[in-house]
Amino acid sequence: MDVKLGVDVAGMALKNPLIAASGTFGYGVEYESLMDLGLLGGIVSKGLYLEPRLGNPTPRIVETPAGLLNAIGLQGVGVRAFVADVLPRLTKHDTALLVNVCGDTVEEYAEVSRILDGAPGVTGLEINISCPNVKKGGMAFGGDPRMTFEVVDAVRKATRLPVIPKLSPNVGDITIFARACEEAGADALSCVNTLLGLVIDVESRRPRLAFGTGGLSGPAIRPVAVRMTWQAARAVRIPVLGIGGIATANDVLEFLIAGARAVQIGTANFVDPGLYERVLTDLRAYLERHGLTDINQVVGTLEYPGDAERERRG
Amino acid sequence: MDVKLGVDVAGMALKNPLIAASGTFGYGVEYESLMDLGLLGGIVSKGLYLEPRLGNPTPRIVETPAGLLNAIGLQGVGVRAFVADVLPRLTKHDTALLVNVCGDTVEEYAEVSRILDGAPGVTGLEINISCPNVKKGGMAFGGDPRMTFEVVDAVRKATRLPVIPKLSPNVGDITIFARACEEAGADALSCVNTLLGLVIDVESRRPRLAFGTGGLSGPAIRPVAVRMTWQAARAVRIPVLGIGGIATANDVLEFLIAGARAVQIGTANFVDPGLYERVLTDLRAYLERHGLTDINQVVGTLEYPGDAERERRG
Amino acid sequence: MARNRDIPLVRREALDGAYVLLTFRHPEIAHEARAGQFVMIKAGISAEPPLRRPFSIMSVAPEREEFTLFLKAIGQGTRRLAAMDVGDLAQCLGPLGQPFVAPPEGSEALMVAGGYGIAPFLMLSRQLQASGGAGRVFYGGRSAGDVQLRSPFEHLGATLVVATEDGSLGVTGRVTAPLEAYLDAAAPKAVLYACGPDAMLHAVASLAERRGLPCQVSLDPWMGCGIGTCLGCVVWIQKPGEARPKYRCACTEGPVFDSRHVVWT
Amino acid sequence: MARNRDIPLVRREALDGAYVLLTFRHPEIAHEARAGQFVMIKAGISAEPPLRRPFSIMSVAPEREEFTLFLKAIGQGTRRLAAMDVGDLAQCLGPLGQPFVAPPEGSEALMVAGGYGIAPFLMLSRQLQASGGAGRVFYGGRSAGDVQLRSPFEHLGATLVVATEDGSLGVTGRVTAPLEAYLDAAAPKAVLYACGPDAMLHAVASLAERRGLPCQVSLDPWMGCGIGTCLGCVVWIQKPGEARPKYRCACTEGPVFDSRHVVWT
Ligand SMILES: Cc1cc2nc3c(=O)[nH]c(=O)nc-3n(C[C@H](O)[C@H](O)[C@H](O)COP(=O)(O)OP(=O)(O)OC[C@H]3O[C@@H](n4cnc5c(N)ncnc54)[C@H](O)[C@@H]3O)c2cc1C
Ligand SMILES: Cc1cc2nc3c(=O)[nH]c(=O)nc-3n(C[C@H](O)[C@H](O)[C@H](O)COP(=O)(O)OP(=O)(O)OC[C@H]3O[C@@H](n4cnc5c(N)ncnc54)[C@H](O)[C@@H]3O)c2cc1C
Ligand SMILES: Cc1cc2nc3c(=O)[nH]c(=O)nc-3n(C[C@H](O)[C@H](O)[C@H](O)COP(=O)(O)O)c2cc1C
Ligand SMILES: Cc1cc2nc3c(=O)[nH]c(=O)nc-3n(C[C@H](O)[C@H](O)[C@H](O)COP(=O)(O)O)c2cc1C
Ligand code: FES
Ligand code: FES
Repeated sequence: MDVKLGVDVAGMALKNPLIAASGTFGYGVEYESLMDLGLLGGIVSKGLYLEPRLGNPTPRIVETPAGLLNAIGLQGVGVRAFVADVLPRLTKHDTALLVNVCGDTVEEYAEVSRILDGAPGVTGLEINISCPNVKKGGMAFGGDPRMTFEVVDAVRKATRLPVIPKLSPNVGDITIFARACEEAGADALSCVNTLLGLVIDVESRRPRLAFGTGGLSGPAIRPVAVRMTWQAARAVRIPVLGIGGIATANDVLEFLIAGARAVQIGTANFVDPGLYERVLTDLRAYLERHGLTDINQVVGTLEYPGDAERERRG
Repeated sequence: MDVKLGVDVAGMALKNPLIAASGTFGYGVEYESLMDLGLLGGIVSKGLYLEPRLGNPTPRIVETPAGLLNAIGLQGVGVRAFVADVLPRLTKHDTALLVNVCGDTVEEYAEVSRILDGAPGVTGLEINISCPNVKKGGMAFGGDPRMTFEVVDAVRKATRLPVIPKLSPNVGDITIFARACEEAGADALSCVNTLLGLVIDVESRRPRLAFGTGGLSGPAIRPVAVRMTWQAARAVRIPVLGIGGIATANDVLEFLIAGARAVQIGTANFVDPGLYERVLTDLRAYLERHGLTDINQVVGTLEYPGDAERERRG
Repeated sequence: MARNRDIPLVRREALDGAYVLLTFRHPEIAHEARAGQFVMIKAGISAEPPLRRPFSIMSVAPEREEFTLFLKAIGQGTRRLAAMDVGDLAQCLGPLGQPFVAPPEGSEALMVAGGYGIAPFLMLSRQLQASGGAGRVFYGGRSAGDVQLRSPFEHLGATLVVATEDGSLGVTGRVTAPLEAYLDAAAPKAVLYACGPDAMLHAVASLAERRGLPCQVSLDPWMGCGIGTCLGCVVWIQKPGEARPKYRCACTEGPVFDSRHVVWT
Repeated sequence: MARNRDIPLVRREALDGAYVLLTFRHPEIAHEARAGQFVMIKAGISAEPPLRRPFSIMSVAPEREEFTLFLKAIGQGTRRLAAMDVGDLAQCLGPLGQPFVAPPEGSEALMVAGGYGIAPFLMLSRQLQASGGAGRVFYGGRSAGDVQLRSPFEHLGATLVVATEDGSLGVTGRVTAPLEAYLDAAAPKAVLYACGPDAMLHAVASLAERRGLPCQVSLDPWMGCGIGTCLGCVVWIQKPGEARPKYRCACTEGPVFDSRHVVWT
């Protein structure tokens, strides 16, 4: 049986629902020699500002139980160098290309988006309003619904490309932020970025990361990310990309069933660059086992128990 | 060298900073035959309402990477049966006894607190405004600063016992809630309850828990809990009890260094009832290695990098 | 009384398929355990999987302070246990739970097991033998590979009736068929004991109900702690005289229950 | 070219203390690796610890498609690797990073190693031997137990100078002392190679600087991915002609760097 894995997200036709998450796949080119990038539904670039950024001092990463805490701080080449040097090399691969857009100010987000609007080969823009590892922008925008609206609105006006804000999990009610993005004209949502965490070296009594706090990713956060994806997907009409701790086909399916149209894979890229092939095989096997022909048939099929059932008594 | 492990939390003199967390140590009596309860700094009872509660349907627990997702739903005997049947048995152990107070309404919290106010042997009240697994009360109160204030204020007026609200991690800015509690007259804070999560069984496409979502605990959440404890401790003058993923002396020290006066141990009780003895030994060894004589000397000693250092350039 | 200990693996015997016999040293369990009781155990002190796992105590050797588990490696926890080397430590708490109640004088013990559900019956059979016959064991599985714990019963002199669904060993079909046939033919005064998959337990319980025979079932819910504190393992139980069923902990009030008290869902 | 593979452990030799030699089969690494390159590897596919770990390739046997690691079990990742049984699979990516650059004709190679930092020098020594002498190795550790990889160098005909801080083997003191003494006495035309703790690398780099000798150091930062994408392993490097230092990935532009380009912090 031939099963269909292609999905459509905000007009972007992805050959499958697996996208490499921002900051965990470099600019894509790093993996060129290790795998066929054409296997992927899409790639999200590292976060890009107008200018090159040094990022934070080291140590920048530390392991946690089933997780990774990072404070890279958006080291990057800047949007112009990306367009000039990286993009031409990437466009030869048959996969969707999203760029993760950053800014210290609303204007900077708009400006970066404007530059990318004209760049050949860019499929869509992911708006990073949720990085916990920078002092301006980032989470400061994504933690305030009004600022969220403003950033998305400004980017919306700066580009005709699909606009995909990336939500922060460090909020009380993610549906408020999901709706603010939808109202500002977003085409889809990425859900979620990292959880703000702190790991302390008890010998030196200092944070293990030079930056202090960091963003928690990996399998540890998956249950929280699935829950937020489920909440966001029910709150808006635009498609949602699920992100957080995905490493297997089972994990992918949790997010799709919760309502995500596609998913992004982050930390697991560091652990096993060979995972895409395995996950695709396992997704196909799942569909066949369940007599399904199209991955879209599982999206949003979670049977959430009704109130009566959640209180079922003997 | 003899090191001092005793700590003072809101007038409660605890013989050491290790407290068994609510819902993970039964009413304490379950562990009587397995360990000397006098080893513990304190015990927090399961959550108690005015009336007995059945709790949620099963399955109620599921494992996650380095974590546990639960939706027990506060099954319990009710406060009167606790006072009549359990308390007399518990007071013979030399350890502090905190009761976890629940309610569907503000009045119920106050009423439960009033009943406990007169009960001999109760050291303090932990106010559970953060349980994610009930449909009324719980997180609904702990997710709204005004409701948080109201509950704590009502309990404050109903008892002379130390009042210790237990904060939810499912909020954007925990310092707002910490301060609301302090203003309402809380004597200390418990920080934090479980993170709201969802695990899906992809074969049946239903949540693995009968209740749907659940609360995530265990080592997976520790970096988030340490971060929130650190934020809360800096935001208020009252002492903070750190909670989340503690299983070793190293974990305890992370919370103390972050600013917690004492800690609570939850999920780890299920995994290893022998942990208290080991952790106390290791805490003593740490103090001796660092030439310290009193555990209070490490509380709040985190050297958080200054802005210049966080941006250190070559 | 239950005791928590870090205990060494002293013997390891890999059987066919995913089954393995693991023998550990633990004085309290070796001396005090009764058939139907279990342990909560975990290989080493690693973070994964987070919780211990419950296993029936299959046999004890008090003189050597040893006990043995019969387990099937199906997931992370069991695979880690099955991969232990002799000398490696496990964290183990036991003996836990309520044991089987011995049959009254003059009653025959009929044990019905599915797959790894056979484990507690080796111990029960030994206990019975001490006070008379070793009982009659109906042992079912999908195929021959699932009914591996046979020779110890034969050594004990228990009567063993094997049934496999694919007919690769013994009677073809469900294990309840030969049980029912035996009850029809012999009409014994008997007590039924059952341990295995839920559906099998339910079938045996119905059969006992219809025949008016007492029946004890060992339930198999998810367990987080084994000592009554996580409340993860609760099952609906309604005892005589109770107006409504109550959630009761399978770890402390069970895992063995009178089948008539179980509210089958 | 680096290749990601699930590879079996083919040989395991436990040495004293926490050291172990592990040999795996991996064709690309066995055929293409150069001294100074490393692998990112993890025992099995378990969730803990989350990331792979970097290790220098100690030696290769292209004819058998094997390579060997020399590792010290100090934490979760290394302990899991050290506990692997022959036949168990590891996830492995390699060969990675920039190798040591061979010394120019007529220059002597002086290798300075601390503890597990010895690993890449066995391979370097073999490469050197193919084109002349096997070089001179200064091998330091806290005590005799930390300088276990000696006989393979002796077999190669490399000159081995051992130093231990407690004097339990070889010269007493830091390994830089005999190195300095040798430079004083022989005043050779030499290239220094260093791998070991940061303090040692820095000391060797200063010494090279003072003597005007070229020096290559293999750095040892935390690595998340090994291929330049996590940006966790960056170090400050300032190359000639650059106005300011830049963060460069130790995994792709290193781990071997010209010591004069490293900004020591
Ligand atoms: C009282 C009791 C006695 C038991 N005796 C034996 C025995 O003698 N031999 C034997 O092989 N097995 C026995 N089991 C079952 C054994 O506990 C499970 O097979 C084991 O927990 C699976 O763990 P895992 O990590 O390998 O599998 P997992 O990867 O955790 O799960 C595999 C499957 O087992 C289920 N499961 C996981 N953990 C539990 C649990 N704690 N309780 C029930 N189901 C679970 C899961 O839902 C899943 O479907 C017993 C269970 C109970 C409750
Ligand atoms: C290029 C390179 C080559 C190496 N070659 C060897 C070798 O040949 N033999 C050998 O025994 N070791 C080698 N190491 C060091 C080895 O990677 C670490 O000892 C190992 O990662 C420790 O992992 P762990 O899980 O056992 O310890 P952990 O419990 O993770 O940590 C123990 C200590 O090691 C540090 N550490 C942990 N992970 C890393 C890491 N990825 N990189 C650097 N430091 C880390 C931690 O900060 C901690 O202080 C090399 C490291 C690098 C970067
Ligand atoms: C090292 C690292 C760097 C990251 N950099 C970025 C980034 O530049 N922009 C961004 O939006 N998210 C970034 N993220 C977040 C990931 O894209 C992803 O949202 C998060 O890691 C959760 O997914 P995971 O659990 O699969 O890793 C980064 C994550 C990691 C671990
Ligand atoms: C099974 C279970 C039941 C719990 N019941 C309660 C409860 O009744 N009241 C409460 O305030 N917290 C309850 N909690 C939360 C814990 O007290 C603790 O805050 C949380 O588990 C985080 O700590 P840990 O990671 O050490 O488990 C429960 C947690 C678990 C795992
Ligand atoms: S297993 Fe925890 S209460 Fe029974
Ligand atoms: S280890 Fe990830 S970039 Fe070097």
